[in-house]
Amino acid sequence: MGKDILNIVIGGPAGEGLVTVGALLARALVRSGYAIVVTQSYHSRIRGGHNTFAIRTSTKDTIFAPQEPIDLLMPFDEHTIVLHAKDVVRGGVILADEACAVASDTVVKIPFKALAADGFFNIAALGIMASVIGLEKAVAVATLHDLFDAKHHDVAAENKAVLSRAYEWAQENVSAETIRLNAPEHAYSRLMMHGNEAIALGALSAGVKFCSFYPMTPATSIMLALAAQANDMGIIVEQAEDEIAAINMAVGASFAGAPSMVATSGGGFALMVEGVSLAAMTETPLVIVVAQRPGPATGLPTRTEQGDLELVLHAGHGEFPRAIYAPGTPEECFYLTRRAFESAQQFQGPMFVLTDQFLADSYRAVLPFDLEKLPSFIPVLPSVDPGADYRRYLLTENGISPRLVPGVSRHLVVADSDEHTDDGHLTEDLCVRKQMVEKRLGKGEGMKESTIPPEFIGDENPDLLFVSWGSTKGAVRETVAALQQHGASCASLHFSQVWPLNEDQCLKILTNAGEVVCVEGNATGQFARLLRRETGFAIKKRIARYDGLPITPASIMEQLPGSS
Amino acid sequence: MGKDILNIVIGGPAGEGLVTVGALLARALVRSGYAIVVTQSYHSRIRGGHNTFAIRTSTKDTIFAPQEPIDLLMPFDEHTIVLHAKDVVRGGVILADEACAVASDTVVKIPFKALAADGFFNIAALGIMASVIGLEKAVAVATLHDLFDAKHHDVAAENKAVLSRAYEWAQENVSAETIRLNAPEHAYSRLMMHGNEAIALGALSAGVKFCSFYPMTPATSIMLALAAQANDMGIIVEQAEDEIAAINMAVGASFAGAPSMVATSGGGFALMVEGVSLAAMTETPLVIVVAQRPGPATGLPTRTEQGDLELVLHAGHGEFPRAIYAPGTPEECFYLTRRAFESAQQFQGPMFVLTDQFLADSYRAVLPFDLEKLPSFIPVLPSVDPGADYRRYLLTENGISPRLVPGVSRHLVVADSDEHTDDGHLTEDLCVRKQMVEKRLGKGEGMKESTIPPEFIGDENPDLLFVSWGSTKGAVRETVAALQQHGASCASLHFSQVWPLNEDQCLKILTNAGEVVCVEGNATGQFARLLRRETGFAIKKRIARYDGLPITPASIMEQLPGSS
Amino acid sequence: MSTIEGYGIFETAWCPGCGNHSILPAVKQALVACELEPHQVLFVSGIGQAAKAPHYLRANVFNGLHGRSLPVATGAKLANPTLTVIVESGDGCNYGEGGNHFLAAVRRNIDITLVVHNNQIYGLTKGQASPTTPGGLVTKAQPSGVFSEPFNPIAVAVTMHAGFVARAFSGDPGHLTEVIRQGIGHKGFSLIDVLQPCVSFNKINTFAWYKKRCYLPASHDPADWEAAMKRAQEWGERIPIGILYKNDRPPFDAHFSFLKEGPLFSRDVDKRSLQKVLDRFR
Amino acid sequence: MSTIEGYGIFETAWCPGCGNHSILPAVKQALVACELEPHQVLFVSGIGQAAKAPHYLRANVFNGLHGRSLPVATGAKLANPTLTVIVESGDGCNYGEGGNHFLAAVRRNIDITLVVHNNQIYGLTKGQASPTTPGGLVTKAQPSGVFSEPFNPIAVAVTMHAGFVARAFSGDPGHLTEVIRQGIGHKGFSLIDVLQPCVSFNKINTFAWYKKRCYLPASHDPADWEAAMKRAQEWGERIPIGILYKNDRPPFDAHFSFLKEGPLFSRDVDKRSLQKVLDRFR
Ligand SMILES: Cc1ncc(C[n+]2csc(CCOP(=O)(O)OP(=O)(O)O)c2C)c(N)n1
Ligand SMILES: Cc1ncc(C[n+]2csc(CCOP(=O)(O)OP(=O)(O)O)c2C)c(N)n1
Ligand code: SF4
Ligand code: SF4
Ligand SMILES: [Mg+2]
Ligand SMILES: [Mg+2]
Repeated sequence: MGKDILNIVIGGPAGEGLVTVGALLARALVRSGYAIVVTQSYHSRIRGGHNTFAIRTSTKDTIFAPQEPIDLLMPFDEHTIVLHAKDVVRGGVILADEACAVASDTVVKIPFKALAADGFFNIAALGIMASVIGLEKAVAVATLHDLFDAKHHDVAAENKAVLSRAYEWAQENVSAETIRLNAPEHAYSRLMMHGNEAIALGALSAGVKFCSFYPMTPATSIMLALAAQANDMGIIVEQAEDEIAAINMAVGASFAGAPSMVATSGGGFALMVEGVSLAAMTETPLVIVVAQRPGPATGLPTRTEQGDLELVLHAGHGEFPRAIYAPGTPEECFYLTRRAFESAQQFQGPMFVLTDQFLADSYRAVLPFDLEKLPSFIPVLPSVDPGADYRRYLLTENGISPRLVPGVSRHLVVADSDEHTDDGHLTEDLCVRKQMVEKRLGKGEGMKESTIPPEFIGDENPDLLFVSWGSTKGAVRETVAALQQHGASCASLHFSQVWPLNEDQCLKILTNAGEVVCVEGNATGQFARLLRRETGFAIKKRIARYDGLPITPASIMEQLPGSS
Repeated sequence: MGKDILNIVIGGPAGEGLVTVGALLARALVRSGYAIVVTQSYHSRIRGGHNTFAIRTSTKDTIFAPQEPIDLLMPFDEHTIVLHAKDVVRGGVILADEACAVASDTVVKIPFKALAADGFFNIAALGIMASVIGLEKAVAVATLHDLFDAKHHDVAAENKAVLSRAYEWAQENVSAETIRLNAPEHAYSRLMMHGNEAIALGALSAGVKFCSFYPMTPATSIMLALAAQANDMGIIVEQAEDEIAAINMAVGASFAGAPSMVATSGGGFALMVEGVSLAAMTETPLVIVVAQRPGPATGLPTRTEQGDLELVLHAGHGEFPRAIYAPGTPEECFYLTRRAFESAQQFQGPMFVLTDQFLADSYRAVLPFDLEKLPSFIPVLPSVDPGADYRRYLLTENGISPRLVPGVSRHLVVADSDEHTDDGHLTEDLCVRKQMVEKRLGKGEGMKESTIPPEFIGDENPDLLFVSWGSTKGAVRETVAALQQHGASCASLHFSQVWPLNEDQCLKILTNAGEVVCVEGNATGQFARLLRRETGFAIKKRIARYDGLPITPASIMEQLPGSS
Repeated sequence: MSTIEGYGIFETAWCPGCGNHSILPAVKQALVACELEPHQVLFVSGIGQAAKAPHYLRANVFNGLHGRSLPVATGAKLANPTLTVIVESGDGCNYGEGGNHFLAAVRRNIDITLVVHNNQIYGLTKGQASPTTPGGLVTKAQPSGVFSEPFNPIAVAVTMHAGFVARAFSGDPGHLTEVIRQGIGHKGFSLIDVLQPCVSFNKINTFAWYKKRCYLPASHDPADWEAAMKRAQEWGERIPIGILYKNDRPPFDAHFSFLKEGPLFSRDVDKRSLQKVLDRFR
Repeated sequence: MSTIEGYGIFETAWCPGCGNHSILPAVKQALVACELEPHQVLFVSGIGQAAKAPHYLRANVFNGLHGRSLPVATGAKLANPTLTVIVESGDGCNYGEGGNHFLAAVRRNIDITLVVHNNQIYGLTKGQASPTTPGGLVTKAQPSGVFSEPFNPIAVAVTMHAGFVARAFSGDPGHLTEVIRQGIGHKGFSLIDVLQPCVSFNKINTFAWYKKRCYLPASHDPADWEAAMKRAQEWGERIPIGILYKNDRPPFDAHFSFLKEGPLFSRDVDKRSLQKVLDRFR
């Protein structure tokens, strides 16, 4: 009997092909029909250090979070064994090089030198792993083929030979039934993507036409994914001279009609704060992705945290409405990015997607999106001609004014960062000021009405209710399932939109629960206090993590009231 | 019988000496022993437009806020009469030029052309006003002398002649008993200064040595006041290339031992957000003054608002403690700026002074500060030698580590914006990370213990309790006094420090009151919701102003529950 | 048809006697000379006295943040290259707060005409030093005089091989109009630094001061980089005006072949291409 | 006494073969040559691979934000002019994110030595184009190649009459040491642009590429601005290194006479002067 769930950790220094191999193995798993949850942990350096690429995989679609215990450890150096051997479960396997000095019954020695020439060690590792967990060789070869053949003709053949040799060697020499995967439940045809790729794809499907950015981990890969498709999709992806330029460029492009997006992390976003306010005042649609990492300042640039919720909620001087979407899976990254474009177009202002390093880098198996069914949000001329006297900021019931694009008709489009009259020109008329404040804030009502309700999963009126938001979704979901299995009355209330909050959507659930625990990847409990501010409901127990690693079911259980 | 309180409004286009004359008259009043509350209202332009300089003055120290009804209107053009005549009270006077076409029994015609040559109109106006309200001529002449004699020798004599001529003319030709001031209650010797000057003086007394800024209304005058004294005081006041440079320079200077300050307004502060986070991470003392004006974006650059509380509270990515002081008078500007320097030094991080255009520009009569009694906050070497193994970020009980200045001893001082070990060097050790987060946030406890309690004035357990913060202090205080005179049970709870909030200092008072009303110069009720977040107390009734003008007792009364 | 009347006449908030008053009609006249109609033109500005200019004519306008007009203009131009994009703002806006964007715009050679109202002072905030303020000038913010060397925008632009570099003087509106016309006509980044007296705050660089010094070099070949570099260093008793340097580097938008098919907003998502993109994630 | 040992030896996080490995000892050696001890020196850096350098020696260090080292260094130098202040950071830090501060530092002539590790790429963020990346270079962020003209820091600094402008090559550490020594010795702003191969992300500007091209001009007078300007334009088959330009503009701190009395923190508030200031408000 094989396994239904395996946790595979590949560890070692940066620059030795660890991520390549991890991604190849993950892809082979997805193509074979398995579910995956990838967790990438790396240092802020290019070579050396200690990185891990962890693939939790399952025959069923019941895994949503990383886990700590390791079934299969693939060390690229001895240091990895030293660090992680203690986490290898009974029956687990460490696939170490035969030269390795560590002796333990979990260690299986592999003659890597014999199997692969210098520089191909990682491909040999792929072959061994694929073999021992029971993937078909053809699938592994095909992923390798797709990655290398187009770009690296020269090494493609050698790669395949090494893979094949290692796979066969393991078939003959390694018997590790304890880490062999059962056949997957469904023969899905799924895509493999991480959170950031899903954001990029969501944006493309929504009709994004202009993206500007300044590189910053962990947001950069969104823009790299877009840049790779830019020519094919006819979009512009421009690296700006700084983050201030990035957001102002995007505002300019959006003003001129191109659905626009920027992506950055906390420190870069800090520089965009004035631009956020500009987008709000000029009522220019804009999607801003903030991929969180631990601060303050440079902090831990390659790790994860949920520490910038309050910053994103209050960024920008002056008062204006906004919406903040906080995806919890790559699927949500896709759909909520689309939703952000939709809101930006509908409410004409800055809208946010708040993710973090864990989700950004976390590969998953994703059901293909049905593109035909998904509308885009490219502005079109209003069906009704605004007439000779076009007023960009016409006062309306819901605060939404007719938006035209400059240069398309004879109507002149005037936008101003100063307070302005309804034709966009600057004014010092304090009565107009008051009207315009109310107009802008009035749009917040509409946003609030369309807030995505939090997802409630579990027992009605539970003894224990978890509140969570964003990337902790999977960890909380698994925790609830586990606790329920042990007979607990338990549920989760997960927010994928964290602003505006609508108390009608949550207050009853909160007050009907026994104990309420807020799970957040930050130290001060930002969402918990926001919830209190908006609903009056004070959450007394918090589960917090702020050491740079993602919240996992185990880390929740550890801090759970009553756990030892 | 003369008057105890007068409201004098000088109005007209910019660039004709209106502010000069207003300030001269205000100074003459202060020197004569009167109290004043000045309100300046101006457009974002250099010449033209319509500006007012309003001086509310009193024989007693019982005025704290502006008022709308005008006793004496001094129009520099006819437009001013058109705009303000309706606000002139019965018995009030408009001192118009004889060429003025407006006929009304409040208009007193003045032969300005005969009294003053071109360009001296404003000085003639000063003479007339001083005369009709009953100031001594010598006092008026002396203020003029002090202003002009040093700098503008050429025009000084002519100025004095015009002043004298106008004063005498009015003595003979104008009898306006209704606007003649009674003698002041005390013969005080007071200083005259506006909020921004008081901030500058507070900083100087605290030992500020380095100030950097990028010009931005209404913060610029703080830096101009400092620059004017820079050589005498041996401090550096540097105009930076942008706000990002300003805050980073100040951080650098502070790191090297100079107590440092920056001052800006919302849009400029938006650009400093990353720098705030840097000061927090490197634990560098820094005082940041934010002088609010209405946003979003450029908004109304010369008007007032209390719209940036939430931005200032949450500025900076990542989590760290801070204190925010919100002065309500020039005296508080002085003392709270000092307090900000004290906190910055004690807790080693960014501390805020949150003011606004109204207070920034509001001249008042201020009792001289006793400098001898006021300590400064220049860093001194710790009395205990840290020993060979100096650790800048040593973990301590209260989170406060021994701070040394580089280059002063052989101890090396290392600071890093990345997460760091206790010696300041960057680390990716996630256990250290956790300790450092807790160390930094731990300092917040000490800050909270030293939070200045809100000021409670009025009846115990009142039927009606006003909650307010910052520059609305005076308006609320006068409102309470007025309502009490009419027999109402009424009080005010005013916050001069808005973060950290300490629920022990306010929750009881809030729950013991009948109706609670929060008075704020913004549209969304930022302080009210912060209070709810921190104490759970939800304030249902808000009095808000967001048209760019300051909150006044009349504007409060208008919105009061039950007022028509 | 493009007419001067089409660009309208509006009341301004500038001081009487300010150099800005002559730049405004020159800009309008240049647009008419280029046969551009108001709806074909987008003005982008920042914050300052100069930056108010676009409010005083009829056109599309984006009046953004202090110092950030070039990025906004860059985004708008890339989104719709059929727009004629003109940035009008002050010396503080473009060389101070926006210094980094100035360098980037030159490097990109984005097809924008940048008209800098260079009064060598921060006007709207009441007279602090700008990057071009002469050393030693005393202001309320610099009571001991300015210590930094003034920024020479012409020299830096020429050094960096900017597409089109010109200087003009608001006191010579005919020449100014012609320079702006050529700047708009130039395909690529055009810097037009316009010397503009500020009667309220700059008592050194007055109309008379400029008038006495500005001259149009008799023979100057703007294609000659070395000659331009020499001219760019002239500042003092004599100040050269005119088109000082010019080249034909391709404008930034030319690098995006798909832009030839029209503005970005005019095309919906190509779902077939997108499906192919998705398939790359299998 | 200043010794090379005094500056310590530390493990680095740089890639094997990276040019940074040779810059580090050159900096240390220059400090020893200047007879400076670790506590007399303050290193300020930003974020990037280059910016990690100060962690690998013993000295006072302020490792701040990406792009913002020059303002921090400026503040620190003014607060305590007795400190020798050295900024070490990358091309992205100084010419990209920090471009505006670069211009301002040159204009101020603040007495700081700026050592730019110019690998013509963003190293730490994995190989996007930097402002000095050659046109056309393909990266993951620029899959169609870089469209902007590269920034020429030497040319811009010379144009702006920076105090001290030099170029060096990490592959010639002896020369590099000497240039840094002179840069530290120079009173005023010193730019030292160090060509540094990035073995991981810049496959064009390799050690061999630089080695073949870098040369020390036989006779070059750094006092000759025009000659410097010519040298500054040389880039291609031959790349001049060495001190290319130098002048003796007064350093920024010299404008503040009270700084001669010692660092700012060393003096408490002069209450008599402050009382006089207060009296001005009567
Ligand atoms: C971020 C930011 N900082 C500062 C300001 C304040 N501000 C407005 S205009 C201006 C200077 C204007 O100078 P310049 O660009 O030369 O224009 P001028 O008024 O001289 O025409 C400044 C500093 C602002 N609006 N925004
Ligand atoms: C405000 C901000 N934006 C972006 C980043 C991400 N970032 C870190 S290093 C770097 C580029 C480094 O390039 P360079 O300065 O040339 O240094 P190198 O690594 O090449 O030595 C960037 C963009 C950041 N830390 N902060
Ligand atoms: S302040 Fe100067 S630049 Fe501004 S309008 Fe007046 S004269 Fe012109
Ligand atoms: S990435 Fe490049 S610059 Fe960074 S350490 Fe490696 S070789 Fe050096
Ligand atoms: Mg200017
Ligand atoms: Mg670099």
